[in-house]
Amino acid sequence: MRHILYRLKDRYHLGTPVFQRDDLCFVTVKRFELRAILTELRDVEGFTHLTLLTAVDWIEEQQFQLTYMVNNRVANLTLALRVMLDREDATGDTIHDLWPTAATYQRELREMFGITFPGSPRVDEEFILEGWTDLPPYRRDFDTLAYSQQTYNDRPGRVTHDPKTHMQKTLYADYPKGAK
Amino acid sequence: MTAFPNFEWVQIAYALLTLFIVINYGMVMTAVVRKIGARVGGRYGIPVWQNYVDLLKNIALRSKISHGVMYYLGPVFRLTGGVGLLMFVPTIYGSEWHQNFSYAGDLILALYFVFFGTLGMALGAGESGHPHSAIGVSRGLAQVTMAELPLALGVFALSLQYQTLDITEIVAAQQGSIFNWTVFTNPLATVAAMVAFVGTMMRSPFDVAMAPQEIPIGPPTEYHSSYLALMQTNRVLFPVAKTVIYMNLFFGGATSWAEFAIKVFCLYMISVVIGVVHPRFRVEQSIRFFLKWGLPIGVLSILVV
Amino acid sequence: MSLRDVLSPFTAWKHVINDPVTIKDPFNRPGADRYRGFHQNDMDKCIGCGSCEEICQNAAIDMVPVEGQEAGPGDSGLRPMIDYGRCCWCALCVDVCMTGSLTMSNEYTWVDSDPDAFRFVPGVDGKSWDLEPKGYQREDTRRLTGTTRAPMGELAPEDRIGNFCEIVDGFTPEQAVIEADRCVECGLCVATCPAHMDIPDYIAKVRDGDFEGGLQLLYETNPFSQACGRICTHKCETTCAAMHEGDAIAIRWLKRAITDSVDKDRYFDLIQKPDVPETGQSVAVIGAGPAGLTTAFDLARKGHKVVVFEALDKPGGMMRYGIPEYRLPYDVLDHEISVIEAMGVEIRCNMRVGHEISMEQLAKAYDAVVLSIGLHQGRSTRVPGSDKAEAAIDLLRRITAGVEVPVPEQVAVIGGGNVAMDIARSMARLQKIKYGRVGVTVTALEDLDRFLADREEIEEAQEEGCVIYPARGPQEIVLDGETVMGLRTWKVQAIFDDQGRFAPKYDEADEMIHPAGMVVEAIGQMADISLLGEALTEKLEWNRGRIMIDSTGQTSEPWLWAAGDAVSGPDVIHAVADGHRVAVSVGKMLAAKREKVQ
Amino acid sequence: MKDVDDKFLKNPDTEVPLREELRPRKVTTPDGQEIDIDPLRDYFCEAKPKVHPKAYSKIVEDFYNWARANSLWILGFGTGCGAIEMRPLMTPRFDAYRYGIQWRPTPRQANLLVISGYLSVKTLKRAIRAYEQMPQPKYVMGLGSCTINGGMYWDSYNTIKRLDDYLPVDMYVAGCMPRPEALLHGFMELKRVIKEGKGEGANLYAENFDQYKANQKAVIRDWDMPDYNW
Repeated sequence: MRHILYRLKDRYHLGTPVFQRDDLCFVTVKRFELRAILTELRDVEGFTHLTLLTAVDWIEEQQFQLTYMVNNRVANLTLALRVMLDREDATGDTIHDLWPTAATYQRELREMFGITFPGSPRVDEEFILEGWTDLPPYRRDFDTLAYSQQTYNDRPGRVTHDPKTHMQKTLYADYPKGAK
Repeated sequence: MTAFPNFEWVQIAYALLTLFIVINYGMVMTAVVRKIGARVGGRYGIPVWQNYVDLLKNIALRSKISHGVMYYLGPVFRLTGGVGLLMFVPTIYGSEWHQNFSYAGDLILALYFVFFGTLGMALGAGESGHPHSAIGVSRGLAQVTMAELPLALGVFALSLQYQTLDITEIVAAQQGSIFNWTVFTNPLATVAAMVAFVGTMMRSPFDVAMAPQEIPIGPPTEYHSSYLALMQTNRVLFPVAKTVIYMNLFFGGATSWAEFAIKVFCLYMISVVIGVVHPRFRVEQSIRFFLKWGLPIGVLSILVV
Repeated sequence: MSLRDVLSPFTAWKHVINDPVTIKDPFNRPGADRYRGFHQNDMDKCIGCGSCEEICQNAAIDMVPVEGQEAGPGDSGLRPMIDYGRCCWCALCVDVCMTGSLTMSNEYTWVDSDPDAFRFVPGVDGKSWDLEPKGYQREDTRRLTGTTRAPMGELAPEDRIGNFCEIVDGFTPEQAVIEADRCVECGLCVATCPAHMDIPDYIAKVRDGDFEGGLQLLYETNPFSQACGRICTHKCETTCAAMHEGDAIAIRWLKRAITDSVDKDRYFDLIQKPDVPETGQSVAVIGAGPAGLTTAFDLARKGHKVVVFEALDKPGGMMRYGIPEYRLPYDVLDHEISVIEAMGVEIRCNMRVGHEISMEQLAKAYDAVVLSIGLHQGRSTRVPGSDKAEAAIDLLRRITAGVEVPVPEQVAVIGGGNVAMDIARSMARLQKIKYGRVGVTVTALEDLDRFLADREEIEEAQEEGCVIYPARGPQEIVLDGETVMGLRTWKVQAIFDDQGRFAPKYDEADEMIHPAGMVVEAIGQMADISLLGEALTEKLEWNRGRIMIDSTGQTSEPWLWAAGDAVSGPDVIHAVADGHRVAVSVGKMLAAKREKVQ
Repeated sequence: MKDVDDKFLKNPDTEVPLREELRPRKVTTPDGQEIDIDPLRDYFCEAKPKVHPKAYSKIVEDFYNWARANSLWILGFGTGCGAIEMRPLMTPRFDAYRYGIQWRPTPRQANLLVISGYLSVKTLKRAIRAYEQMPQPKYVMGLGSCTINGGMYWDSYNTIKRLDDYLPVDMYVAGCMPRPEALLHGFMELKRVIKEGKGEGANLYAENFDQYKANQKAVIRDWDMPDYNW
């Protein structure tokens, strides 16, 4: 694995690799080099399988992180490339021509994160959700609990009591509490 | 009356009685068979009266919807196939009551009735609007046609052997000794016919067209309530009626209800013994099976005769 | 497809004669012994802390009041109601349950056509599985919350006995965070705390490392947080939910950790007088103890002018003169009072009401007077020779004031309360300084486990060399002429009679003479009410020797309030609570007065 | 209840456009004929569900109910995790067939719709269609917490919380998931309800049809089917 990274390092801008296991490594790459690296990994280094393509919403940094995980089955190595995208823009580069399965992942990302991949087949079609009109649900600024409460009815009749305030009410209701 | 020389009105009543007995017999027998099958699978299985309850339940359903005339007629045809088959075959040989409407040349008619129900279903299910029904029907028909080929050949051999198409006469020719049964006099034809028998009893491994897990649920997908009740009735009647033909053709017929019950049960069990332990063939597999095994035996039986 | 493939399936037919593998009666099958079935709750053990509600990931638990469960010390009176329309039987609630009251049966069948039926209070709504002994129970070795206190440094007995240095180091901020993290923030302690401090809230601040925010929270309910962080009787810790699991949360030390962690000068930035207009009304407070100063603090923050009259040299009252320095260093107290003074409270020391100024003058000059004089007179055993005995409270005051006190080689102390321990340990220190050895004997009527003193006080006293004789009744102070020679005691058989009245019974055969050059009586204190003057004493209503007050601290005189030890017993935190209560009451009266004027 | 970010407001209801292939349009047949097609109308039958009265005589109705109870045909439609709990019932371990319970692969022949756990909005749409195709009288059984009050999907963006908002439910089984034994208990209890003549969920559905439809449409945003399609 390290040899592969050494070979790539000379020609591409690689971040600091993070080894989670000996055979599993995460490394951040530049977006404009992603395609070249993926192609080289696939055609030269034997990473023939796209294990997954997923995203992380770093809302604090205003970025999306795309993770391309590729696998070399012969050598049993997994390399994950991270690409940071601007959250406002949220447009990725499609790689469906490198791996056709990527098109499905990209459809999912389009639906769940709102990251578009221009040129990817059927990318704008519904994937899992039907008739979804709200924010993409995997975005961190989508409050799933609030959405759920505004959309689906709870069974009424539930009330809870805070032990502290309940005891205040029953035991020392007339004590002047606090300077507030 | 000239066309039906030995017809009497009372025969209709007798035939209805036969029908009644056979349906009830079928109800209980199929339940018992299912119980036996369940025991093989390590289960307890349904209660023996479950068929009656299911039938009653289906009749008791409140809402029915229809998809048109043929949809109505489908189960009717289907049941007609079963009833007709029974009606034109002597159920109990020598019994005046349960002779039914058996005439010369009725073997052809009987064979026709075997097919008639399936055809009716094809029409009805096709009209139900359910796209899978049509697929199920075509698969079922393809398979049944293939399964009937050895039977037809076996029956042809039989008619050559006995020089008649009258089932009553065929049965009569087998009376006397057990060795007069066709199964001993013409074993090849029997084997050919029994291959078809197993293939058309709607049991595994040849029931893929009806298998719920395949195309839900095959031809009867859209049928429910009393339509389904009709079909259920046929499901218990038809195998018995079909078994009666085989019994008459190859196993000496029955001279009493007890003999009838035992023989039908035993014959029916042949398909059960195979069915409960074997996985299903796919349609093309079973067709290939009939062409490869059933057809040559049938041809051979004709050649031997 | 070989012939074998065709034939081998037929072997399955042999099963037709076997018994089916089917479960014959599926309706009465018990679950596994440790199956996570429906919940049980032991009503006697449950304290209604709500940890189960808090941990539930599905929001399945509500805390509801139920009949027959009253709120009380260490019990909120609430019980968990579980919604089986939410529960997923993960058993986190059972794992977190602080008392182990919540368990699971191995019953698992519940069908109903009413969807609302699946909400129930285990242990209250009778269910068939309530007494089922099997089912998931929490493993004893596993706790989601820590069971032992974070370690804290303190002086070893041999290091502390020769001086009056503070014994306990207090938590470092790191230790405090670890300790605070054990708290489940149930808030049961809040009701127990006389001042109802926001304990879970400030512990949460500690956990988050926000000590300055914590300090502001503390001062909302307690202007003596520094002192209370050291010497509070911490009743809260007796109702802490964590004590059912192991050690109670060290609430007192966490409070101290907050006050210690904040820079002394920052106090004045963090605790500022609110921007309220001056009312022009003035209040006199008699006694600069915790009750008086709390009242002063509150009233000053409301814009009133407050003057505190203190008879002694320095403010602080019993905290300064009753509590030895090794428990509450004077610089801490000085800083504490300076924060209060920063609110605009004026403290006039050496102003003994009745001497330098009279009650009548105060009543005339101020809109309201608050009496918080504390208990500065020791009670006496009245046994023969008791006139030669020293009063503990008096002795402590003299030690604090720096007055020379006689230090004999052997001292006997009568009493089992905190004051007894204080004087015993103070004398032990003085003995150690003077003679290099300790010779203190403590006798008390009660058995050791019934002592009124805090457990750690007793243990520390013993560590420091004080010998404790429990269940011994003083009979006589043995005199040789004018010189005290010792204390004669009998064994106590019973303290109270059948009616529960105080009537000690002794075993006269079991007699001991405790040799001592000084006998100290530490059996209780009382207030010196001579300052009131005869006329006022006559006018006021009394209740068993105490001034009668209503629930807000007001006496029968509309301008006079009473607070602190003199009316509610010796305890700093009670005094603080009194102070708040009186301040509100006074504030209301003053507001009414203002309105009348306008 | 957990704190909710009340600042978050879901999108005000915007219309979901009908899918292209479902819009009414004109097509030209191979022989040049122009015909109008309306897929929504052409695919489904249209007949509003109606309230079916009980049998005229009480004895007959009781007899019928006995038969219905003892011949429960279940629609084998696994919506959630609970589908896996039904397998042991079909197989020799529990052998539910001995109680007259069997699974049918088509809604037309089933009387009992078992909602086996959570229903995502997408599944709900299918479940409603399956339910409406079942002949009356029909019953619904809700398995597990999810059907009662949301269960562990209580804060999910795409899962309904109360099944009885959308379909009339006859029997609930508590658990997450309920064990097969509990399920069997549920069936037995349902049998009792049916025998008592209280299994009238289908009529309830027909009576409150508009209410149910309103609830269904409130969550199923792409309602690309007729209001009734059975």
